[in-house]
Amino acid sequence: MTAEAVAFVGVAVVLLGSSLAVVLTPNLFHSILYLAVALVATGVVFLLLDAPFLFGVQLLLYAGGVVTIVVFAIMLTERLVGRTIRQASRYLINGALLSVAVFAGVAGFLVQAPLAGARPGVSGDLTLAVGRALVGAFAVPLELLGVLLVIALLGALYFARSEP
Amino acid sequence: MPLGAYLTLAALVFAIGLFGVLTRRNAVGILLGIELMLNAVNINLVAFARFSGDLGGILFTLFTIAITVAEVAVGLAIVIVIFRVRRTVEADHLDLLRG
Amino acid sequence: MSGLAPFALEAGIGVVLLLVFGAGLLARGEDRRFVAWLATTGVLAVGVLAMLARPAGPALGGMFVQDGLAIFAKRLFLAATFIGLLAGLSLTDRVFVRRAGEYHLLILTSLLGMMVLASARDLILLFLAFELMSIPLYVLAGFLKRDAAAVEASLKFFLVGSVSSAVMAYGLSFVYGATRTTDLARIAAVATAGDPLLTLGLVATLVGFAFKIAAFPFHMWVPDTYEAASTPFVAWLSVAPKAAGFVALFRVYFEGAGDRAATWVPVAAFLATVTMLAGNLMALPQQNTKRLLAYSGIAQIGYMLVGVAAASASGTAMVLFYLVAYVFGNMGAFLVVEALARSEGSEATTAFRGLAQRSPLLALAMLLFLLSLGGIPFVAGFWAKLYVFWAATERGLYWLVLLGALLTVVALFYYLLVAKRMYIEPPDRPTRVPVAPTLALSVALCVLGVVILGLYPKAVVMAAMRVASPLF
Amino acid sequence: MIPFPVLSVITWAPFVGAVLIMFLARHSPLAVRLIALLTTSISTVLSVFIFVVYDREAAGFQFYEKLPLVPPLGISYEVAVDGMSLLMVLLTSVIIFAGVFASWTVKSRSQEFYALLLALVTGVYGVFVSLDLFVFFLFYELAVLPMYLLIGIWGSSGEVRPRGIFGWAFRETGVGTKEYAAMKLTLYLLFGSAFILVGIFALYVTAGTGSFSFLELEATTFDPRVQFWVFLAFYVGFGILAGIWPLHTWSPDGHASAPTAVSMLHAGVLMKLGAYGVVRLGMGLLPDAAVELAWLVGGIACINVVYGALSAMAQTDLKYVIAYSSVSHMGLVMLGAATLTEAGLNGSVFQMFAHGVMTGLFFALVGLVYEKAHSRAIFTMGGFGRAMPGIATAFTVGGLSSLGLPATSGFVAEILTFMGAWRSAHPWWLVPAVAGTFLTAVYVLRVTKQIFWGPPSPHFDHLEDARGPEWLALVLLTGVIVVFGLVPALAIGPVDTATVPILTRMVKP
Amino acid sequence: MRVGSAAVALVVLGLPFASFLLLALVRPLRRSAVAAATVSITVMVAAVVAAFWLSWRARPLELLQSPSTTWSWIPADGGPMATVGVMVDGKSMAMCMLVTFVSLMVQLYSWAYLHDEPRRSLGRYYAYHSLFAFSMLGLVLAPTFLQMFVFWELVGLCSYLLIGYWYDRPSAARAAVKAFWITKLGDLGFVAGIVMLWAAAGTFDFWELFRLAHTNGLPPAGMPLIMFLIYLGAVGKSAQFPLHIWLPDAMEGPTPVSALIHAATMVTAGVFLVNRAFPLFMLVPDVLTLIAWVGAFTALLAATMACVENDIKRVLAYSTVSQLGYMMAAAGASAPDAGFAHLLTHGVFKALLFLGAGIVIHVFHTNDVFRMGGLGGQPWLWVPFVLATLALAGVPPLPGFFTKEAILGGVFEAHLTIPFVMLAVTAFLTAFYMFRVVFLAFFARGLGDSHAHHHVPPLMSGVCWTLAALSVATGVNLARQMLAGAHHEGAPAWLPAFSLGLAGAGIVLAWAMYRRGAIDPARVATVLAPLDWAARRGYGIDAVFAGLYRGALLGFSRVVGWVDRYVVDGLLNVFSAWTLRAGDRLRRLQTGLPQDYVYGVALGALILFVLAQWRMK
Repeated sequence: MTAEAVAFVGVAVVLLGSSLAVVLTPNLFHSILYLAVALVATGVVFLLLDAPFLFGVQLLLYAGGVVTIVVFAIMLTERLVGRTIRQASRYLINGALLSVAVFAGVAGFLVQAPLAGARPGVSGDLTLAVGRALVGAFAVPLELLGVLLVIALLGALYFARSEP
Repeated sequence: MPLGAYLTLAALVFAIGLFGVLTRRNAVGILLGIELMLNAVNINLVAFARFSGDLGGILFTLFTIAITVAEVAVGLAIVIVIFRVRRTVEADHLDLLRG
Repeated sequence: MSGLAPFALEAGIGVVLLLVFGAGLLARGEDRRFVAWLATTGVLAVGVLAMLARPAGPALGGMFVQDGLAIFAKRLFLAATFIGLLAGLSLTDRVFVRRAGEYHLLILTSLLGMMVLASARDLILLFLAFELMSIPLYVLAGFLKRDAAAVEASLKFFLVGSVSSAVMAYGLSFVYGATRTTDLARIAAVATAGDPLLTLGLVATLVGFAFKIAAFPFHMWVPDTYEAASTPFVAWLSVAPKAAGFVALFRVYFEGAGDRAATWVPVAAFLATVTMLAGNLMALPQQNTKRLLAYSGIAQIGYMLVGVAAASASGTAMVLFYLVAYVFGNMGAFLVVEALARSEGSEATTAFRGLAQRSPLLALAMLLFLLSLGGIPFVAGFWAKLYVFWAATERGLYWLVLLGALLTVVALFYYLLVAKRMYIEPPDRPTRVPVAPTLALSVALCVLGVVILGLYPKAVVMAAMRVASPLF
Repeated sequence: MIPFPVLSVITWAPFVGAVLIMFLARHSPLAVRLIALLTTSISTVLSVFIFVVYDREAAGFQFYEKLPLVPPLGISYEVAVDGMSLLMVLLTSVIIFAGVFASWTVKSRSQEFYALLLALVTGVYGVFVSLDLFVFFLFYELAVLPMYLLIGIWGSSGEVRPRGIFGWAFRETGVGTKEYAAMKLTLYLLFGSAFILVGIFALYVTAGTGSFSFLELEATTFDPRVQFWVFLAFYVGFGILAGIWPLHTWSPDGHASAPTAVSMLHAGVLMKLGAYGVVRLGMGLLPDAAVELAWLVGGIACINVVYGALSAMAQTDLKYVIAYSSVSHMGLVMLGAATLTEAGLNGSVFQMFAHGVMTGLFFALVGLVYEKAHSRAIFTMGGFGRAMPGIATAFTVGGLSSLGLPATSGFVAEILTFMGAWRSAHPWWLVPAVAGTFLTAVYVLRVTKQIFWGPPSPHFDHLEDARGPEWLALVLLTGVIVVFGLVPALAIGPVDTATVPILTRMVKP
Repeated sequence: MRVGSAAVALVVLGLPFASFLLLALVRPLRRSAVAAATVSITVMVAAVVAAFWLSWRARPLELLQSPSTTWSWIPADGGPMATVGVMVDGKSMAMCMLVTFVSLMVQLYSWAYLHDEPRRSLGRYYAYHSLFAFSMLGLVLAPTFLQMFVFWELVGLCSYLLIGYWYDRPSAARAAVKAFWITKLGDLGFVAGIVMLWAAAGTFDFWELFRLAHTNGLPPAGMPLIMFLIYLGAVGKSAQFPLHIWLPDAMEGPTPVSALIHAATMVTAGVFLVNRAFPLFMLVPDVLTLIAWVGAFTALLAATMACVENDIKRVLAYSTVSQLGYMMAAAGASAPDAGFAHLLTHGVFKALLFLGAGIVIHVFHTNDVFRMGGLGGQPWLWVPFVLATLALAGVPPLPGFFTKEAILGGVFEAHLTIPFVMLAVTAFLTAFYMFRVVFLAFFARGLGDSHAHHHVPPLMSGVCWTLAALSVATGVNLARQMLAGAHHEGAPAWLPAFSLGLAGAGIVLAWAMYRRGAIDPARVATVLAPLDWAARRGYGIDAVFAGLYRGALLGFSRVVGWVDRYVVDGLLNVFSAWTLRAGDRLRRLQTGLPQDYVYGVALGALILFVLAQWRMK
């Protein structure tokens, strides 16, 4: 077993474990913390895939941004309701069955797929290439992404603020 | 590790996310499930990008992450507004509209 | 400037967006309806521009393409949006008066998303445009944020939408993985039929489209959202994003796929079958007109999927024609419901009682829309259904056509029930139904569309044929 | 030929009338009627004109007009008549002309009534004259749809008690009301049109000529398997309209609920449209399948004849009796066609005409009786002959035609059908056919006797005979029945020129 | 064989039709009784003249020349499918004379008889009469089976209309319908038969068919069935057992109508049919035998019923049935000419009987023979009736004797012993029941005396005397022929005496019972109680038909009607209800719970995965 494999297994275990915890733990706040773990673990997976830049983005945007928003949301709602929100699960078995079935559906394709291709070497500076692409061919999409973020913000604001 | 391992890992995370969406009663919890699902997409994309040596996947991941954030923002806003109107975030209680 | 030519329409919408944004910022006071007028005029202007637009080559390294299909679709979006906004001008609820800026910004952004989607030939741009189109809709659905039902509908819409887009993104990742490119043109070239990863990817992607076009069983957000959200928005929601969904579907599955497109026949046929069945059957017991139209709309999607199942140039063209017919028929029906709900305070089908004797023209308009939706000759919907069936017959999908045609009968049952309320039952009170001028104008536009297409479908059919044939 | 587009004028004149009525005659009921009368007169006069000038020697399709609509798809507005459609056009004219008079007294919303009625008639004419299958289908739908409103608004409800093991379904569907009848009729017929549509498309696609033209499709020989299925589709689709058993149940309810002129048109002409479709498209385009499936068509027709007559006998509502008699007679029409003989097919087409006029007369009379007596319950009526001798006479003439009494057109049709039946591949068809005429005699005379003869019923007074315009309808229809009964060659001459080519294609030498 | 001019025949045929059209279409004419009667009678006079002219100018027929002239009626590709025209041979000319003459007589008589009728409806009466004359003439002149059937049905129609002339009476309305139904029942066979014959021979034309029969051109296998079916038509129309039940009821019509239609002309159409088609019947000896048996049986059966009947018109009706049986038996015994001769003579004297009966009914206002009598002092009333009775009973030199004797001879010759015996008994019974009527209606004492001097319009008695004179003249003529040696060859010499003896015995018995009182009718009835009981009830045949109609036909129709409404239509409603319910069920999938919607998406995705997997393979 190579070091990479060991690392992969380790990260995978953490990722899957924390993911399961996210969906199973009764305390919503704990869920978020586990989500943060899962997101970080994903970042580590990115590292294993030689994408350190994405690791950073993941850490900043996701683990940082998303988790913070969610925490805010929870705090807000908890403050409004005045007690800790516990969360329960519904129809665990049905959900589990369906999820497993979907996984099996995906796996059914995966096992048939020729995935034997070897991992090519890393060529050049990924970050630089990404940067070039974003101001090059992907400049327009990037603009649109900006519009999207603005409009999402606008929408969120519209909802979140209480009208007089 | 081979590509298959990453894909399987992503598929598992995806399934777990789906499970969360299906089973959590709290709207925020459901959102977390969606996050996991999108996370799996990112693992997939990066793995494919790495194994094919193509930049597209990385860019795709970047966009996905950003879009996810936007989605989460809107989603949480909806949760909050729902909470304000209905005084609950339990999804099971939201059945005014049916049939 | 020639480099910008392909983006002219998007740029136009961008300008309108900025204008609306600016106007919203500068506006003082409670009444901001002039913003709405601004947005409507802007869309009209861009619409006129769209009429002048000519196909241009691909831009952004092939990522964006302004071909015939894109222009056709964009004209459609703009027309639908214009009618929707025009009808929305008559909204007098406080929230629409005060928040006209937000409302129109959201609609315009979504429109921008659609337009980009129609031109997107890159997975990344496609997904981005898809989300750009969808996310504002979630907000718009709950725009009446004091209304418990509206926000609930918004949540459902959001939930189903984001799960679907997650699945779609997951699928796109596999498409990318299987072909090692995000460029649809290259994907079409590289793709080999029967590649498991590609199949998985395309199927999962289909989930996203199926959600957007509201095919069974991805339709479940539709009735709730339609019922709760404001009607002019719903009228628009029921047509424009669906049209966008179909156009994107054509791009991903058909463009350049040639014969391999036929691989999708059984899947599309399956979706068409269940969607037609479920939509028509579930519409039967509805008492709320908007819900009724929602389910009927789902059924309509089923019919369009019959055309998709044909997986041919003519099938695609017929779906495009169907979309045009559907825009006028469905929007018109919703707008009549809006007019009536405004005066009767009810969206139930009983509000239509005796309408023919109260306001004969409004009743006639509604009848025309219903007949169009039902697929009756001499109104647009007839040709739409017929052409779609025709295309499917050419594929040999006789059973699907027969099923579709038989289900039309079921559909007529509930359409005729509304007609019955209007024409056969006596009115509860004799007064005319007042209709705001802008609303009346938009209804009239829809009537025109339905009738003209019904009497002279040739022009649009030919145009659709022209833009669809290069896909194969 | 004649440069004047006579068929188009016949077809569209009523439609123009409908439009004029909608827009010009808002507040004048008399103007509504006059416009209706004028436009239908135009059609009627021209129908008689083409009937007279049709070149019986040359035969084939005449008065041909063609106007390409969508050339790339092979759709064109292509109309012409041959001997068979000629007669059907004449029938339509007779019925609508009489129908306009028969509904002269419609009180509420007469503007819409006449507009819808005229639109419907355009559809009927269109079906009979279209040579392009696509346009044929368009007209077909146009002929079916106005029915819903016509029955729904101006119809009358009956009472049907939910009984039997399916009683629950009766409660759920609201059997008996006019809304139910209207919905049932419309949906059932459109259900049939679904099959027709698929059949037409299948022909179009498999022929590969890229044209919907009947003439071009006729020249194509289709694969037997295609023929088989398409014929079945046509048979079911058109058969529903023709009231074949067991798909006939829309007809009694629909006809009983419909207002007079609509019943007249529907039973008189629209049901013929179904039979016409089977003969024209089914047999004309799919000769091999028609031969192969003749046993089915004829067998079911036999059931129709006997079953319809027995059902008619069991009814206590006058309109239902007439409606079921249509089911029975349409059985004879289909039986004649299924014999695949010259006599049978001529008889079938002639029966379409004969039954159309006869049942039109019947429904006009029932409408009049209802208007005067406000009752349709046969067994409460009696002795009306004293107060309304004209109606009684016309009813008797209709009844006699219905039971196939010689000197009425019904006889000629029946005897030809019998002749065809015995010469067909299934001679036993003669038995139910003949039995049907006896059963018809039983129920028709029973009803006639009950209502018009015998001592006057105590439930009714102030009865009066038909008046003014109503007379016109009765005299016209009665006259047609007798004249064509005495001189059948008037109709059979041209019909024969149309049926023989169909037969020669089916029964190859 | 002789043939008449087709043109003149058409005139004979066309005159009454023109009169009918005039009366039917010209309303003032119809509403004015005098004008209507004048038109009808005038036209009839012309028709009589034309008919006699037709016969007078007839010329001998060349060998193998067709006596018919035809025109196309129903066209077809290879020549007409059916033709119409006239066939003017000896039979049809004789019938023309009979029909027109009796029609004229009856129309004249009716004018007086129906004098009390509402004037408005008399026009209708005469219109029907004209129509009847036209139809009957068309029937006898028909050169084809199909045309014969056409007129056959038309005379049925006239019969229906005239029986129901007094439609206010429930019994009349019912009798009219019954007559139509029962004859129609026979006509089913007729029409089926001619259709089958057409299919076999390719023509309806008598002359063609005879030629084919002559040259063995007809398939022998189907002929018995075909001819039997055609015979069924005659059974219905000529009131043969078991379809005879309509004729007594038909007496609900006005008496002149009974005289014309239900005695002299229409009911003999069946006999005429068998005669007309005799060359075809000759091909099927079995059917002929059947005809003879049925005829003889009918004759006997009807005679027994006549013996116990009190209604004078019904007695005459049974007697008609009985005599029709005679005629049929003759045809069945291959002696059609005898039957035809009887038809002609019977036509005259039976019409006379009815018209005479009409006079007594007119006098007594009742049909019941037991409430009549006392007319012995008024011979101008009873002489024609008694003459006709004697003719019917078979007393020479009246015509009935000769024609009846010829029939008996023919049957005897054909070695149909049992039918012969039945017919002989019938001859005896005929004399008996007819004289029973004579003695009761005219010569009984007491009851009717008060009406004895009732005025009888001279027109009525004049018509009766005319007919009586004609009858006697015919008889004398026949007697002359017989004496001149035209006696039927081969018949036994004792037959005339035997026949006369039977008649005499019947008369004597009637005299003894009803005039002299030597035998008490009640005692006879007790002795023959079962027979009496059954005969009074028409042997239950009516009841059987009524039972079949009510129980089988109406009952079954109710079942079918129920099945149609509640099963066939019920199933449709079930499908509709199921569709609605399916919609409702499906609608419940839409639970309103957000996550259930996600289930939808996930399941949908899963189904698509599976579908795609399956397609990939």
